[in-house]
Amino acid sequence: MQVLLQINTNISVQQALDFVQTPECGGVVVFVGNVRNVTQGKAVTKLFFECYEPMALLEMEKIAQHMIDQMWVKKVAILHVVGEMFPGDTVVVIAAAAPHRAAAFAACEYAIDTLKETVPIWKKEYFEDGAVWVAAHP
Amino acid sequence: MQVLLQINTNISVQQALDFVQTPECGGVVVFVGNVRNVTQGKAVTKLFFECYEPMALLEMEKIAQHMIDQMWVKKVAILHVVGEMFPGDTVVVIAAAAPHRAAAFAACEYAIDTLKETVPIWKKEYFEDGAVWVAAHP
Amino acid sequence: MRVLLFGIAKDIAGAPFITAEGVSTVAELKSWLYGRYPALRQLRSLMVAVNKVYAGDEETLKNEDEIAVIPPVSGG
Amino acid sequence: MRVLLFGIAKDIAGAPFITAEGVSTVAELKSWLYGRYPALRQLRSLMVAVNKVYAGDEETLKNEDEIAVIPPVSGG
Repeated sequence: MQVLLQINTNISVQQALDFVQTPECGGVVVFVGNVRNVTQGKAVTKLFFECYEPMALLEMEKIAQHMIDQMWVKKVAILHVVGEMFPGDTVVVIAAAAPHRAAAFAACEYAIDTLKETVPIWKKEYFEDGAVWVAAHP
Repeated sequence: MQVLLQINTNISVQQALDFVQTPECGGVVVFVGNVRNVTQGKAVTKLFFECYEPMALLEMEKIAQHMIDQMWVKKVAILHVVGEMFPGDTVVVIAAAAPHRAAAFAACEYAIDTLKETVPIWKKEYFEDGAVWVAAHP
Repeated sequence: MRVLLFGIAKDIAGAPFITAEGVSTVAELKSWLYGRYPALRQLRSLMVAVNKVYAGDEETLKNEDEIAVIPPVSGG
Repeated sequence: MRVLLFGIAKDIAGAPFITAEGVSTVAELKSWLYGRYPALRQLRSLMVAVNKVYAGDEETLKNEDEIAVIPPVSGG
Protein backbone atom coordinates (compact mmCIF):
# COMPACT_ATOMS: atom_id res chain seq x y z
CA MET A 1 0.00 0.00 0.00
CA GLN A 2 1.57 3.25 -1.13
CA VAL A 3 -0.98 5.81 0.04
CA LEU A 4 -2.45 6.64 3.44
CA LEU A 5 -5.37 9.06 3.45
CA GLN A 6 -7.12 10.14 6.62
CA ILE A 7 -9.73 12.69 7.63
CA ASN A 8 -10.20 12.66 11.35
CA THR A 9 -10.78 14.75 14.47
CA ASN A 10 -7.12 14.33 15.31
CA ILE A 11 -4.11 13.36 13.26
CA SER A 12 -0.58 12.28 14.07
CA VAL A 13 2.66 13.30 12.38
CA GLN A 14 4.26 10.12 13.64
CA GLN A 15 1.62 7.99 11.96
CA ALA A 16 2.28 9.69 8.61
CA LEU A 17 6.01 9.29 9.05
CA ASP A 18 5.78 5.65 10.09
CA PHE A 19 3.62 4.93 7.06
CA VAL A 20 5.89 6.45 4.43
CA GLN A 21 9.27 5.42 5.78
CA THR A 22 10.85 2.58 3.88
CA PRO A 23 14.49 1.54 3.54
CA GLU A 24 14.33 2.07 -0.24
CA CYS A 25 13.74 5.81 0.24
CA GLY A 26 16.53 8.01 1.52
CA GLY A 27 14.46 11.15 1.85
CA VAL A 28 11.17 11.91 3.55
CA VAL A 29 9.68 15.39 3.54
CA VAL A 30 6.82 16.20 5.87
CA PHE A 31 4.65 19.30 5.86
CA VAL A 32 2.85 20.05 9.11
CA GLY A 33 0.21 22.79 9.07
CA ASN A 34 -0.79 24.30 12.40
CA VAL A 35 -3.45 26.74 13.48
CA ARG A 36 -1.91 30.20 13.73
CA ASN A 37 -2.88 32.37 16.68
CA VAL A 38 -3.18 35.48 14.51
CA THR A 39 -4.72 36.07 11.07
CA GLN A 40 -4.28 39.43 9.39
CA GLY A 41 -3.52 41.05 12.71
CA LYS A 42 -6.51 39.59 14.59
CA ALA A 43 -6.28 37.02 17.37
CA VAL A 44 -7.84 33.68 16.42
CA THR A 45 -9.77 32.02 19.25
CA LYS A 46 -10.69 28.80 17.47
CA LEU A 47 -11.27 27.22 14.07
CA PHE A 48 -13.85 24.89 12.68
CA PHE A 49 -13.12 22.58 9.74
CA GLU A 50 -15.97 21.19 7.67
CA CYS A 51 -15.42 18.55 5.03
CA TYR A 52 -17.27 16.87 2.15
CA GLU A 53 -15.53 13.71 3.16
CA PRO A 54 -16.10 11.22 0.32
CA MET A 55 -15.10 13.81 -2.30
CA ALA A 56 -12.22 15.10 -0.18
CA LEU A 57 -10.79 11.58 -0.02
CA LEU A 58 -11.08 11.25 -3.80
CA GLU A 59 -9.31 14.58 -4.36
CA MET A 60 -6.61 13.63 -1.88
CA GLU A 61 -6.21 10.33 -3.71
CA LYS A 62 -5.71 12.23 -7.00
CA ILE A 63 -2.98 14.33 -5.42
CA ALA A 64 -1.25 11.25 -4.01
CA GLN A 65 -1.48 9.37 -7.31
CA HIS A 66 -0.01 12.31 -9.22
CA MET A 67 2.92 12.41 -6.78
CA ILE A 68 3.57 8.71 -7.33
CA ASP A 69 2.93 8.59 -11.09
CA GLN A 70 4.61 11.86 -12.09
CA MET A 71 6.87 13.03 -9.29
CA TRP A 72 9.07 10.04 -8.41
CA VAL A 73 7.49 9.55 -5.00
CA LYS A 74 7.15 6.04 -3.58
CA LYS A 75 4.87 6.55 -0.58
CA VAL A 76 2.50 9.32 0.48
CA ALA A 77 0.42 10.11 3.55
CA ILE A 78 -2.14 12.92 3.57
CA LEU A 79 -3.97 13.54 6.85
CA HIS A 80 -6.43 16.35 7.52
CA VAL A 81 -8.54 17.20 10.54
CA VAL A 82 -12.24 18.00 10.78
CA GLY A 83 -14.10 19.72 13.60
CA GLU A 84 -13.06 22.27 16.18
CA MET A 85 -9.39 23.25 16.49
CA PHE A 86 -7.39 25.73 18.53
CA PRO A 87 -4.21 27.77 17.94
CA GLY A 88 -1.19 25.48 17.81
CA ASP A 89 -3.20 22.40 16.82
CA THR A 90 -1.98 20.42 13.83
CA VAL A 91 -4.61 20.46 11.08
CA VAL A 92 -2.83 18.90 8.10
CA VAL A 93 0.09 16.53 7.66
CA ILE A 94 1.55 15.53 4.31
CA ALA A 95 4.49 13.12 4.11
CA ALA A 96 6.27 12.09 0.92
CA ALA A 97 9.05 9.53 0.65
CA ALA A 98 11.23 9.35 -2.43
CA PRO A 99 14.58 7.82 -3.32
CA HIS A 100 15.93 11.34 -3.86
CA ARG A 101 15.20 14.28 -1.64
CA ALA A 102 14.56 16.90 -4.33
CA ALA A 103 11.61 14.82 -5.52
CA ALA A 104 10.24 14.54 -1.99
CA PHE A 105 10.44 18.32 -1.46
CA ALA A 106 8.82 19.16 -4.79
CA ALA A 107 6.04 16.61 -4.36
CA CYS A 108 5.24 17.57 -0.77
CA GLU A 109 4.95 21.24 -1.72
CA TYR A 110 2.82 20.34 -4.74
CA ALA A 111 0.55 18.34 -2.45
CA ILE A 112 -0.16 21.07 0.09
CA ASP A 113 -0.53 23.73 -2.63
CA THR A 114 -3.00 21.52 -4.52
CA LEU A 115 -4.87 20.41 -1.40
CA LYS A 116 -5.57 24.05 -0.61
CA GLU A 117 -6.99 24.56 -4.10
CA THR A 118 -9.00 21.42 -4.77
CA VAL A 119 -9.87 19.41 -1.67
CA PRO A 120 -13.39 20.23 -0.41
CA ILE A 121 -12.56 21.27 3.13
CA TRP A 122 -13.65 24.58 4.62
CA LYS A 123 -12.17 26.49 7.50
CA LYS A 124 -14.13 28.93 9.67
CA GLU A 125 -12.03 31.27 11.79
CA TYR A 126 -13.43 32.58 15.06
CA PHE A 127 -12.30 35.90 16.51
CA GLU A 128 -13.36 37.79 19.63
CA ASP A 129 -15.85 39.72 17.52
CA GLY A 130 -17.19 37.17 15.05
CA ALA A 131 -16.33 34.43 12.60
CA VAL A 132 -15.59 34.09 8.88
CA TRP A 133 -15.32 31.29 6.36
CA VAL A 134 -11.74 31.68 5.13
CA ALA A 135 -11.25 32.74 1.49
CA ALA A 136 -14.99 32.65 0.78
CA HIS A 137 -15.16 36.23 -0.46
CA PRO A 138 -12.84 38.09 -2.86
CA MET B 1 15.70 30.11 21.69
CA GLN B 2 15.24 29.80 17.95
CA VAL B 3 17.71 27.07 17.07
CA LEU B 4 18.12 23.47 18.27
CA LEU B 5 21.31 21.70 17.14
CA GLN B 6 22.09 18.15 18.10
CA ILE B 7 24.69 15.54 17.19
CA ASN B 8 23.91 12.30 18.91
CA THR B 9 23.83 8.52 18.60
CA ASN B 10 20.10 8.72 18.14
CA ILE B 11 17.79 11.52 17.14
CA SER B 12 14.04 12.04 17.26
CA VAL B 13 11.79 13.61 14.65
CA GLN B 14 9.28 14.41 17.37
CA GLN B 15 11.86 16.37 19.34
CA ALA B 16 12.67 18.51 16.29
CA LEU B 17 8.99 19.05 15.60
CA ASP B 18 8.15 19.91 19.22
CA PHE B 19 11.00 22.42 19.26
CA VAL B 20 10.04 24.35 16.14
CA GLN B 21 6.27 24.35 16.49
CA THR B 22 4.85 27.66 17.60
CA PRO B 23 1.38 29.18 17.17
CA GLU B 24 2.85 32.10 15.21
CA CYS B 25 3.99 29.75 12.43
CA GLY B 26 1.44 28.13 10.17
CA GLY B 27 3.85 25.91 8.28
CA VAL B 28 6.49 23.46 9.42
CA VAL B 29 8.56 21.48 6.94
CA VAL B 30 10.61 18.55 8.14
CA PHE B 31 13.23 16.63 6.21
CA VAL B 32 13.99 13.14 7.49
CA GLY B 33 16.96 11.32 6.01
CA ASN B 34 17.10 7.56 6.43
CA VAL B 35 19.68 4.92 5.65
CA ARG B 36 18.84 3.32 2.31
CA ASN B 37 19.21 -0.44 2.00
CA VAL B 38 20.77 -0.19 -1.46
CA THR B 39 23.43 2.16 -2.89
CA GLN B 40 24.23 2.02 -6.60
CA GLY B 41 22.75 -1.44 -6.82
CA LYS B 42 24.63 -2.90 -3.85
CA ALA B 43 23.01 -3.97 -0.58
CA VAL B 44 24.12 -1.84 2.37
CA THR B 45 24.65 -3.81 5.57
CA LYS B 46 25.47 -0.91 7.87
CA LEU B 47 26.82 2.64 8.00
CA PHE B 48 29.22 4.46 10.23
CA PHE B 49 29.06 8.23 10.75
CA GLU B 50 32.09 10.10 11.98
CA CYS B 51 31.93 13.75 12.96
CA TYR B 52 34.25 16.65 13.79
CA GLU B 53 31.70 17.70 16.34
CA PRO B 54 32.69 21.22 17.46
CA MET B 55 33.12 22.36 13.85
CA ALA B 56 29.99 20.50 12.70
CA LEU B 57 27.94 22.37 15.31
CA LEU B 58 29.38 25.69 14.10
CA GLU B 59 28.57 24.88 10.47
CA MET B 60 25.06 23.76 11.45
CA GLU B 61 24.66 27.01 13.36
CA LYS B 62 25.63 28.99 10.22
CA ILE B 63 22.99 27.15 8.22
CA ALA B 64 20.33 27.79 10.86
CA GLN B 65 21.25 31.48 11.16
CA HIS B 66 21.08 31.94 7.40
CA MET B 67 17.59 30.39 7.39
CA ILE B 68 16.45 32.79 10.10
CA ASP B 69 18.25 35.92 8.84
CA GLN B 70 17.65 35.51 5.10
CA MET B 71 14.85 32.98 4.54
CA TRP B 72 11.94 34.12 6.73
CA VAL B 73 12.21 31.16 9.08
CA LYS B 74 11.39 31.61 12.78
CA LYS B 75 12.64 28.37 14.32
CA VAL B 76 15.03 25.66 13.16
CA ALA B 77 16.10 22.26 14.43
CA ILE B 78 19.02 20.37 12.88
CA LEU B 79 19.77 16.92 14.29
CA HIS B 80 22.37 14.48 12.98
CA VAL B 81 23.52 11.09 14.19
CA VAL B 82 27.01 9.77 14.78
CA GLY B 83 28.15 6.16 15.09
CA GLU B 84 26.84 2.91 13.67
CA MET B 85 23.52 2.92 11.78
CA PHE B 86 21.49 0.36 9.85
CA PRO B 87 19.13 0.48 6.86
CA GLY B 88 15.93 2.31 7.80
CA ASP B 89 17.52 4.25 10.66
CA THR B 90 16.99 8.01 10.70
CA VAL B 91 20.32 9.80 10.37
CA VAL B 92 19.34 13.44 9.88
CA VAL B 93 16.31 15.55 10.78
CA ILE B 94 15.87 19.18 9.78
CA ALA B 95 12.75 21.08 10.79
CA ALA B 96 11.92 24.66 9.77
CA ALA B 97 8.94 26.68 10.94
CA ALA B 98 7.87 29.81 9.10
CA PRO B 99 4.76 31.96 8.97
CA HIS B 100 4.37 30.95 5.30
CA ARG B 101 4.90 27.49 3.96
CA ALA B 102 6.88 28.37 0.81
CA ALA B 103 9.60 29.84 3.05
CA ALA B 104 9.66 26.72 5.20
CA PHE B 105 10.04 24.45 2.13
CA ALA B 106 12.80 26.56 0.56
CA ALA B 107 14.73 26.90 3.81
CA CYS B 108 14.49 23.22 4.75
CA GLU B 109 15.76 22.17 1.31
CA TYR B 110 18.55 24.77 1.52
CA ALA B 111 19.52 23.35 4.91
CA ILE B 112 19.88 19.72 3.86
CA ASP B 113 21.63 20.65 0.60
CA THR B 114 24.10 22.85 2.47
CA LEU B 115 24.61 20.38 5.31
CA LYS B 116 25.70 17.77 2.77
CA GLU B 117 28.25 20.23 1.35
CA THR B 118 29.72 21.94 4.39
CA VAL B 119 29.14 20.12 7.68
CA PRO B 120 32.15 17.95 8.61
CA ILE B 121 30.43 14.60 8.94
CA TRP B 122 31.59 11.51 7.10
CA LYS B 123 29.64 8.40 6.20
CA LYS B 124 31.22 5.00 5.63
CA GLU B 125 29.04 2.45 3.85
CA TYR B 126 29.52 -1.24 4.53
CA PHE B 127 28.64 -3.89 1.96
CA GLU B 128 28.98 -7.67 1.97
CA ASP B 129 32.35 -7.31 0.26
CA GLY B 130 33.87 -4.22 1.85
CA ALA B 131 33.36 -0.62 2.87
CA VAL B 132 33.81 2.84 1.38
CA TRP B 133 33.84 6.42 2.64
CA VAL B 134 31.00 7.97 0.65
CA ALA B 135 31.93 10.64 -1.92
CA ALA B 136 35.61 10.56 -0.95
CA HIS B 137 36.86 9.83 -4.47
CA PRO B 138 35.83 11.42 -7.78
CA MET C 1 -33.12 17.04 -7.18
CA ARG C 2 -31.27 16.96 -3.93
CA VAL C 3 -28.27 19.28 -3.63
CA LEU C 4 -25.70 19.10 -0.80
CA LEU C 5 -24.34 22.33 0.63
CA PHE C 6 -21.12 23.00 2.55
CA GLY C 7 -19.31 25.78 4.35
CA ILE C 8 -20.57 29.27 3.68
CA ALA C 9 -23.07 27.97 1.10
CA LYS C 10 -24.71 25.89 3.82
CA ASP C 11 -24.83 28.96 6.08
CA ILE C 12 -26.36 31.08 3.30
CA ALA C 13 -29.04 28.50 2.49
CA GLY C 14 -29.54 27.71 6.16
CA ALA C 15 -29.58 23.97 5.50
CA PRO C 16 -27.12 21.15 4.68
CA PHE C 17 -29.16 20.20 1.61
CA ILE C 18 -31.90 21.69 -0.55
CA THR C 19 -34.12 20.49 -3.37
CA ALA C 20 -33.64 22.22 -6.73
CA GLU C 21 -36.40 21.98 -9.33
CA GLY C 22 -36.36 22.40 -13.09
CA VAL C 23 -32.59 22.28 -13.60
CA SER C 24 -30.86 19.86 -15.95
CA THR C 25 -27.31 21.20 -16.22
CA VAL C 26 -24.70 22.60 -13.87
CA ALA C 27 -25.15 26.05 -15.44
CA GLU C 28 -28.91 25.93 -14.80
CA LEU C 29 -28.34 24.82 -11.24
CA LYS C 30 -25.98 27.74 -10.63
CA SER C 31 -28.53 30.19 -12.08
CA TRP C 32 -31.22 28.67 -9.90
CA LEU C 33 -28.99 28.96 -6.81
CA TYR C 34 -28.01 32.55 -7.57
CA GLY C 35 -31.69 33.47 -8.01
CA ARG C 36 -32.76 31.84 -4.81
CA TYR C 37 -29.73 32.80 -2.67
CA PRO C 38 -28.32 36.09 -4.02
CA ALA C 39 -25.60 36.10 -1.32
CA LEU C 40 -23.94 33.25 -3.23
CA ARG C 41 -23.06 35.80 -5.95
CA GLN C 42 -20.69 37.50 -3.51
CA LEU C 43 -18.47 34.44 -3.20
CA ARG C 44 -15.03 34.29 -4.80
CA SER C 45 -16.15 31.21 -6.76
CA LEU C 46 -18.86 28.58 -6.77
CA MET C 47 -18.23 25.09 -8.05
CA VAL C 48 -20.56 22.15 -8.44
CA ALA C 49 -19.50 18.54 -7.95
CA VAL C 50 -21.41 15.69 -9.56
CA ASN C 51 -20.85 12.30 -7.99
CA LYS C 52 -17.90 13.71 -6.03
CA VAL C 53 -16.10 15.13 -9.09
CA TYR C 54 -15.87 18.80 -10.09
CA ALA C 55 -18.27 19.38 -12.99
CA GLY C 56 -18.16 21.90 -15.84
CA ASP C 57 -21.12 24.19 -16.61
CA GLU C 58 -22.23 22.03 -19.56
CA GLU C 59 -22.53 18.85 -17.54
CA THR C 60 -26.04 17.40 -17.32
CA LEU C 61 -27.61 16.45 -14.01
CA LYS C 62 -29.70 13.39 -13.32
CA ASN C 63 -31.92 12.84 -10.33
CA GLU C 64 -29.83 9.96 -9.06
CA ASP C 65 -26.59 11.99 -9.16
CA GLU C 66 -24.97 13.11 -5.92
CA ILE C 67 -24.85 16.86 -6.46
CA ALA C 68 -22.91 19.21 -4.20
CA VAL C 69 -22.30 22.95 -4.09
CA ILE C 70 -18.63 23.72 -3.42
CA PRO C 71 -17.88 27.26 -2.22
CA PRO C 72 -14.19 28.34 -2.17
CA VAL C 73 -12.23 25.66 -0.33
CA SER C 74 -9.88 26.57 2.51
CA GLY C 75 -8.35 23.40 3.86
CA GLY C 76 -4.81 23.08 5.10
CA MET D 1 52.02 21.33 14.89
CA ARG D 2 49.21 18.97 15.67
CA VAL D 3 46.78 18.19 12.86
CA LEU D 4 43.46 16.39 13.36
CA LEU D 5 42.33 13.86 10.76
CA PHE D 6 38.86 12.55 9.98
CA GLY D 7 37.13 10.01 7.77
CA ILE D 8 39.19 8.63 4.93
CA ALA D 9 42.09 10.97 5.79
CA LYS D 10 42.31 9.34 9.19
CA ASP D 11 42.27 5.90 7.55
CA ILE D 12 45.01 6.91 5.08
CA ALA D 13 47.26 8.33 7.81
CA GLY D 14 46.38 5.48 10.17
CA ALA D 15 45.91 7.89 13.09
CA PRO D 16 43.38 10.45 14.35
CA PHE D 17 46.09 13.13 14.53
CA ILE D 18 49.60 13.68 13.26
CA THR D 19 52.36 16.22 13.82
CA ALA D 20 53.34 18.31 10.81
CA GLU D 21 56.71 20.08 10.80
CA GLY D 22 57.97 23.09 8.89
CA VAL D 23 54.62 24.33 7.55
CA SER D 24 53.35 27.86 8.08
CA THR D 25 50.40 28.14 5.68
CA VAL D 26 47.47 25.96 4.64
CA ALA D 27 49.06 25.52 1.19
CA GLU D 28 52.30 24.29 2.76
CA LEU D 29 50.41 21.92 5.03
CA LYS D 30 48.59 20.44 2.02
CA SER D 31 51.88 19.96 0.16
CA TRP D 32 53.37 18.32 3.21
CA LEU D 33 50.35 16.02 3.55
CA TYR D 34 50.37 15.07 -0.14
CA GLY D 35 54.09 14.28 0.07
CA ARG D 36 53.74 12.13 3.14
CA TYR D 37 50.42 10.45 2.25
CA PRO D 38 50.18 10.26 -1.57
CA ALA D 39 46.77 8.54 -1.33
CA LEU D 40 45.32 11.89 -0.25
CA ARG D 41 45.89 13.12 -3.84
CA GLN D 42 43.22 10.68 -5.03
CA LEU D 43 40.47 12.36 -3.01
CA ARG D 44 37.79 14.48 -4.64
CA SER D 45 38.88 17.42 -2.48
CA LEU D 46 40.90 18.18 0.63
CA MET D 47 40.06 21.11 2.85
CA VAL D 48 41.77 22.42 5.95
CA ALA D 49 39.94 23.96 8.88
CA VAL D 50 41.70 26.35 11.25
CA ASN D 51 40.01 26.80 14.60
CA LYS D 52 36.90 25.04 13.27
CA VAL D 53 36.50 27.29 10.21
CA TYR D 54 37.32 26.39 6.60
CA ALA D 55 40.60 28.08 5.67
CA GLY D 56 41.92 29.28 2.30
CA ASP D 57 45.35 28.22 0.99
CA GLU D 58 46.92 31.56 1.97
CA GLU D 59 45.94 31.36 5.61
CA THR D 60 48.85 31.18 8.05
CA LEU D 61 49.04 28.52 10.74
CA LYS D 62 50.15 29.02 14.31
CA ASN D 63 51.14 26.29 16.73
CA GLU D 64 48.24 27.06 19.04
CA ASP D 65 45.65 26.78 16.23
CA GLU D 66 43.30 23.81 16.09
CA ILE D 67 44.09 22.47 12.64
CA ALA D 68 41.99 19.77 10.97
CA VAL D 69 42.12 17.99 7.62
CA ILE D 70 38.64 17.76 6.09
CA PRO D 71 38.23 15.17 3.35
CA PRO D 72 35.01 15.32 1.24
CA VAL D 73 32.09 15.46 3.67
CA SER D 74 29.17 13.06 3.31
CA GLY D 75 26.67 13.75 6.09
CA GLY D 76 22.94 13.55 5.72
